[in-house]
Amino acid sequence: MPTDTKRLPVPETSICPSTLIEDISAKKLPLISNNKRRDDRLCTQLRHVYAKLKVISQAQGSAYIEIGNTKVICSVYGPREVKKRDEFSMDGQLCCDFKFATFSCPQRRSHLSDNEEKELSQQLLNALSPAVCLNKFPKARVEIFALVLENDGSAFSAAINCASLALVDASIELYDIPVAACVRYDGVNLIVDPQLNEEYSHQESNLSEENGQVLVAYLPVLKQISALNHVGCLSSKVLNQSMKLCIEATQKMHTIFQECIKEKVKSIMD
Amino acid sequence: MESADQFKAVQPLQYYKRFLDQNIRPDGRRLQEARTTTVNVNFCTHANGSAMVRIGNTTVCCGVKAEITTPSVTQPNDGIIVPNVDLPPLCSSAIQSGPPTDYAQTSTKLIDDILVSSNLIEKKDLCIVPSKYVWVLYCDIVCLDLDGNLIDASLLIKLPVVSVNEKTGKLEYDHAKTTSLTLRDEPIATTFAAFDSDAIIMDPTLEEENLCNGSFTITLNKEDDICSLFKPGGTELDNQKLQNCLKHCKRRVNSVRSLMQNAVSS
Amino acid sequence: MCDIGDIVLPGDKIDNFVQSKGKVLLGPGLQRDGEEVIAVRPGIFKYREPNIYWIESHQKRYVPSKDEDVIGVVTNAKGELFKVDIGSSEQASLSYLNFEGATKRNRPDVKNGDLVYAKLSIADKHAECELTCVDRDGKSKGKGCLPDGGFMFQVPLHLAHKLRHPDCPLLKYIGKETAMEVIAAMNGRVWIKSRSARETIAIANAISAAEFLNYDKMKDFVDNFMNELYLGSS
Amino acid sequence: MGICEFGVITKADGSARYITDKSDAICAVYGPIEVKLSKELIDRSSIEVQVYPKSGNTGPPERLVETIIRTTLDSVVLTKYYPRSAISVIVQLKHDFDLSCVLNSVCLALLDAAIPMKTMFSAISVSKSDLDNSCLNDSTMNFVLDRNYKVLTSYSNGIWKEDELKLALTFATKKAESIFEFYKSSIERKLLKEERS
Amino acid sequence: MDVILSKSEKIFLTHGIEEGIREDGRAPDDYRTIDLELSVVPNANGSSRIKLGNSDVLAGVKCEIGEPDPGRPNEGKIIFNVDCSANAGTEWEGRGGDDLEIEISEFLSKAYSNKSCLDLQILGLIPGEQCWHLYIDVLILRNGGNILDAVSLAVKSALYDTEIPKVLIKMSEKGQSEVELTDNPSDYIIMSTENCPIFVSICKLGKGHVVDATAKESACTMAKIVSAVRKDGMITASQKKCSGSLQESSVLEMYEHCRKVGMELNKTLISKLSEAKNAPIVGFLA
Amino acid sequence: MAAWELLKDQNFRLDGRKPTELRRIETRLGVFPNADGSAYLEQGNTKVLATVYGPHEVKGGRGRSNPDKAVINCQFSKSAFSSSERKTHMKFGRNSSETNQHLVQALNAAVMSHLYARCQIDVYVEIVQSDGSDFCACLNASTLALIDAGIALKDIVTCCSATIVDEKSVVDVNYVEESSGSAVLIVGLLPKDEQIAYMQMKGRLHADHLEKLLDCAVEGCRNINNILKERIGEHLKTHSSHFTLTRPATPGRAERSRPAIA
Repeated sequence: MPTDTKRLPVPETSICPSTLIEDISAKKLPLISNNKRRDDRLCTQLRHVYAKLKVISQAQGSAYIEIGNTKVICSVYGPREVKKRDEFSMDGQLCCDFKFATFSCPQRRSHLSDNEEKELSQQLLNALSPAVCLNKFPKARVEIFALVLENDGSAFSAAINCASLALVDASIELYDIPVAACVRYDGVNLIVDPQLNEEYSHQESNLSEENGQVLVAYLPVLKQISALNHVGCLSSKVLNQSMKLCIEATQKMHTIFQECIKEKVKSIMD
Repeated sequence: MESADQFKAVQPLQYYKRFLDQNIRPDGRRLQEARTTTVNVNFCTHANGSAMVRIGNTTVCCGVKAEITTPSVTQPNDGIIVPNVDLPPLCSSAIQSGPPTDYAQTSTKLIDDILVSSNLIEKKDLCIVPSKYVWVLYCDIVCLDLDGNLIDASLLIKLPVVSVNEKTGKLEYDHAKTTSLTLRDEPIATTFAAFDSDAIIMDPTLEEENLCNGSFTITLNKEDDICSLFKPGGTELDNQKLQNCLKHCKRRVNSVRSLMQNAVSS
Repeated sequence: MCDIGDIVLPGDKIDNFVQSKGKVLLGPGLQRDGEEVIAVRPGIFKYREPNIYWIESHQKRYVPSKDEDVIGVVTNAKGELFKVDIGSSEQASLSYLNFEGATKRNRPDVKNGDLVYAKLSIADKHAECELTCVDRDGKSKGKGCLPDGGFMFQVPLHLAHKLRHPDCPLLKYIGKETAMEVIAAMNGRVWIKSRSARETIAIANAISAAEFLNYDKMKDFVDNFMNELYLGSS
Repeated sequence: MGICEFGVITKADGSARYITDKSDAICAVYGPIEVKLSKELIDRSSIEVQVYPKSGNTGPPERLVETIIRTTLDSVVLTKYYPRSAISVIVQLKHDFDLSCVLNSVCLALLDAAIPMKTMFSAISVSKSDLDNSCLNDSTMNFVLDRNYKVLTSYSNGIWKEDELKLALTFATKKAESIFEFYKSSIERKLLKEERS
Repeated sequence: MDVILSKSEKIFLTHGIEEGIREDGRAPDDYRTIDLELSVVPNANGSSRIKLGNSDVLAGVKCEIGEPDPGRPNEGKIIFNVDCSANAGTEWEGRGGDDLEIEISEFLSKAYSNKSCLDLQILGLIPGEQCWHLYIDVLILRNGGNILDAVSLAVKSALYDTEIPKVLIKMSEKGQSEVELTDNPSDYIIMSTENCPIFVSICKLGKGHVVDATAKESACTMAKIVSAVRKDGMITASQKKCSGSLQESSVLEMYEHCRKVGMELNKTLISKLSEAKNAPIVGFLA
Repeated sequence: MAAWELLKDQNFRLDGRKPTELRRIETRLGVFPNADGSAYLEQGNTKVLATVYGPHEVKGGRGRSNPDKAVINCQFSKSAFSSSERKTHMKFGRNSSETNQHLVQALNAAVMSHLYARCQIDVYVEIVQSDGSDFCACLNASTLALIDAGIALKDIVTCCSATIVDEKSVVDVNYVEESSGSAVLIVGLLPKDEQIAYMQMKGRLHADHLEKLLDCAVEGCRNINNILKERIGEHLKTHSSHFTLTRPATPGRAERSRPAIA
């Protein structure tokens, strides 16, 4: 990578202290002990959700969401004119940009978005575009910027929820509100909305041969799946179960968002 | 549109001058009155220290990550502090995604200079093993909502309590024991915007910043000494005006310092 | 505090308009700032009879003003308006009808890169400047496309003004020695055509070297310049 | 005080080299030139500044200096004279960086290019040791004063007490007078050479 | 590289598929002919070239010695890198193919991320200090549709063909252990690759869904599910691509299809691999 | 490297060739049916693929199009596993853009670009396996691809490399000889009228060796040219015979029938 001349010089190699930890022990203990999780939630219990609209004054629409300790902020600009346009299309254009803040993960992330962030931006676009009425703003573009302030597990599903709330706040016409949830399977049982230490990561020596994590973005009214993303080795039976669990979780999440949006609309009206 | 908005859209400057003559601003604040400021500290668990500051609509959050690196040859037992101000396209419609804009780079360098001149953190404390391992503090300041007065907000954050971890011998690292870094100084900045030689307002919003012809920032430290006076161009000021700006600056700094105290203590 | 012929710097206050009573005309380089008049350009404070004051300053960049003769290079010879580069911040436009004897059907033969000697018919700082090669009654008086075989070079503006000054003997002396055609344009471009390329280059060097000579020293400067030229060739 | 030399770069509309004991900078000014469509301003000319350090590539420090120069010139240069054009200022540092030397070279280059300016400005860097040469630390305070000695631009590093600020300001105004004299003499030298003919 | 199709052509194709008839006469679950060649690039430790219909992919595996992750000291590392060559079309010139390259390499590393696919223990040399880094480079020479499946086939066969030189670990005088390569080319170790996943992308056109879509069919696909299927039917990674949405029932049905087709494809690939093992190397000259 | 005795006493080279002997050349035209023209060339172990798209409309706005001749645009890329140690080659690195420029200059000399005014011809070269004198293989492969694309050529430009090993000039340098540090001369030749279209020399060479080295390289070019002409002849025979008979419908194999050699 050419040295980044637009920022102050940085020492080449710097090691993050958390990588030196040898305490494999934390990973060994099972996710579920006497059917309570590490932060004594039930298997299918969601973390506390706090959502707030209109947090950024400059943006057409913006939203801030806290699921447990995972904090994501998102702003929506547009529909605005597209400078260089390659092909003519009657539909509007949606473009997403997903970014982890440098201090959001235990391992510091670089300023320039790496491959993983570019791929997640593309997946965010695929998750949101079925729900947006693109034909309502032809030849224009809606830009969505999501930033993860703190990643304490299932950050990408929180980003999808935050982006859809921001779209609602920007009063962009939607067929439905996409809501996303994550499910982790550790060989024995399925847990919903995993925290960072409960998340699947291929580093850890696997407890049982079969474990993985599934993310589903669901359109509750249209009853359609707008994004499906699964990592780790799962049989199709387990895959079906985890998808059903995800959909239930998104329905719960959906009711919470609806209240939050109703409040917002009420506060604007009067 | 009522006539007031039309007048504002057509003649923004005169609209503003009308208000300034009666010594008041469109959003109801007096000339030397700052916007409501809120500070909350340690909102991110993964960062060694983090803080979020909100001055009016301008929201800025900063995370400090400490990492270990080998020191530079010239200063073997000095830690390294790398500030960086980041204006993501999220914070204002004018900014496109891509390399940092000039405004971001200028603020980065300015904050770096203020850090150096007020030597907020003694570089010696950051040394683990002289000329072998030393701490490097990445202070990443992310602006979430740009509504004027970026420097004040970014500087207020400079004071998160950084927890640094103990090391013994070869590089092991003990999670439990963390010692917090003592901050030797608390530089606090106030920004003024000058419309013409006598109408000087404090803590301008983005709109006021674009209308005025020149803004300047004074940073005071604990003992109310000036650790940075940054006035890039704009209306010329003589000594007497500078002095009364300093007076306002002191008043503002005291109110902010008390705010900082209860934020950190809570 | 400063009087005529003095060196003036930007920001100096000028208040002794003693020569003229009543209305005062401020030329380039002076500006009204509230009550007083301040100088905005470094140069020499000059005065002319009735009440005209201005500051003469030396600029390298040409700023177009009305009715000045300029030499331009055609950069875009297609379409209605030719684009001509006259060395200022914007390219001037020259309609193909503004040539002598040009009609809708009989278009003047102008290609990219041709040299054009023309007069600035419109030159306003807010609008694009316009050139014309014809005066009011349709005559070109030497204006229009310059023939091939000439050589154009750039000189500082004040040297070009000096060459155009009626009592500047330089061109007369050179003209006596060798037959040549010379055009000194207001935008600092000089065009020379003489019998051989060697002489053209020599004349060009002579003109640029004469930048800081005053009138009386020019006579012998040109003499020794010319015999060097012929001595060398014969 | 420093030496000044005009017309260093022949192709530029105005150029000057300003050498002081601390630093040495060459500045070239290109008077009203074509402006990029994206940066065009309808009612005035836009000022573009580029600063190149002695060695290495440009980074945030150069951006800060460019911002300081640009905003200072915005309030001094009469940009209303040339709408929809650009005035480009390029500074190349020959020695290590000193803000006052850079700003003085910019002012001299503007004078050489005869760009209309409301007032001239001179930059002075006052270090603590200038005031009472007892203390050692090298914290400096840079001032840019206009003809009636008002503060146009200031940039400081190091810690300064309030009264030290007053002292520095008076020291700066004294030094500014000599710099303006120096400007006048160097301009005279240049103009007389041209005016003799 | 979507072919540009008019609306009516898309409708024609979709209706055809809903009745189970495809443009080139294949059944919805059929794959195009796969011809496979091994060790096409002698410089690489293992290489393969796959032609799936008119998609053409070249994969090369090179192993080099490097440091292991601090978190997993005694395991080797796999690094994927995809390169879209401009030969495939002018739009991949310069930076054109970048987002496809990122998409494929990210999905490959996700699919190969869990332990069961490749046993990385045998790649570890000196715990904590040195291990084998397996660089898997994929060069896409022609994109005839369904490029993800072709890439997975190429990667699996390249790993099948990889010969990792044996290594002796000597204790040097200073007490550190040192790695010493054998120099006779014949003794090498081979990794067992039967658990490596193969990608199956199922495209939904109208109501019907189709496997191994050609360029035209993928141009009129609303939604597509790509899943990495192992020999025993386990799915190690899957993702819904393209900007359409799917009913829950059709997702389950598509997963079933993926598993069935994936297991068959694995069988055909293994038989082709053993065939190609000792086939003469022809390369591009055929 | 110097330890290996490059030229054994009976003056055989490391890979058993005589100093003036070329490596085995294999070629195939029409490798990629979807490209306008494509070719695959093997010179010993150096294997190169070249494809040609064009002449088509100029990309990148009107500014780049040339009113009286075609714009040739080349992109040279080396795959990561091509050489012995693995290295990802930046497509926009300095040396790859320099090689692109050299390819453009060499092909400009051969292509009759005035026939394709205001068009653009794209030539993409991919090095699959590199074992010395990569540039020569790229240029030869590009020429074959241009012929396959039916673009009018003044002559078949061929390229060959030569170097000096213990006072003897050696042709068609392989990787070992190339990295042994002695100077390598690369010559691109238009054989019909003996014009040198491209010449490049890396490394230090004694003045009087140059004459000998140049002759040896030009000789090498001529031999390669004959081999290439032969191969093109065979390719035409197999294809034109198709052309005269009723053409059997071969799905997916586009016909390249008529290369125009001026």
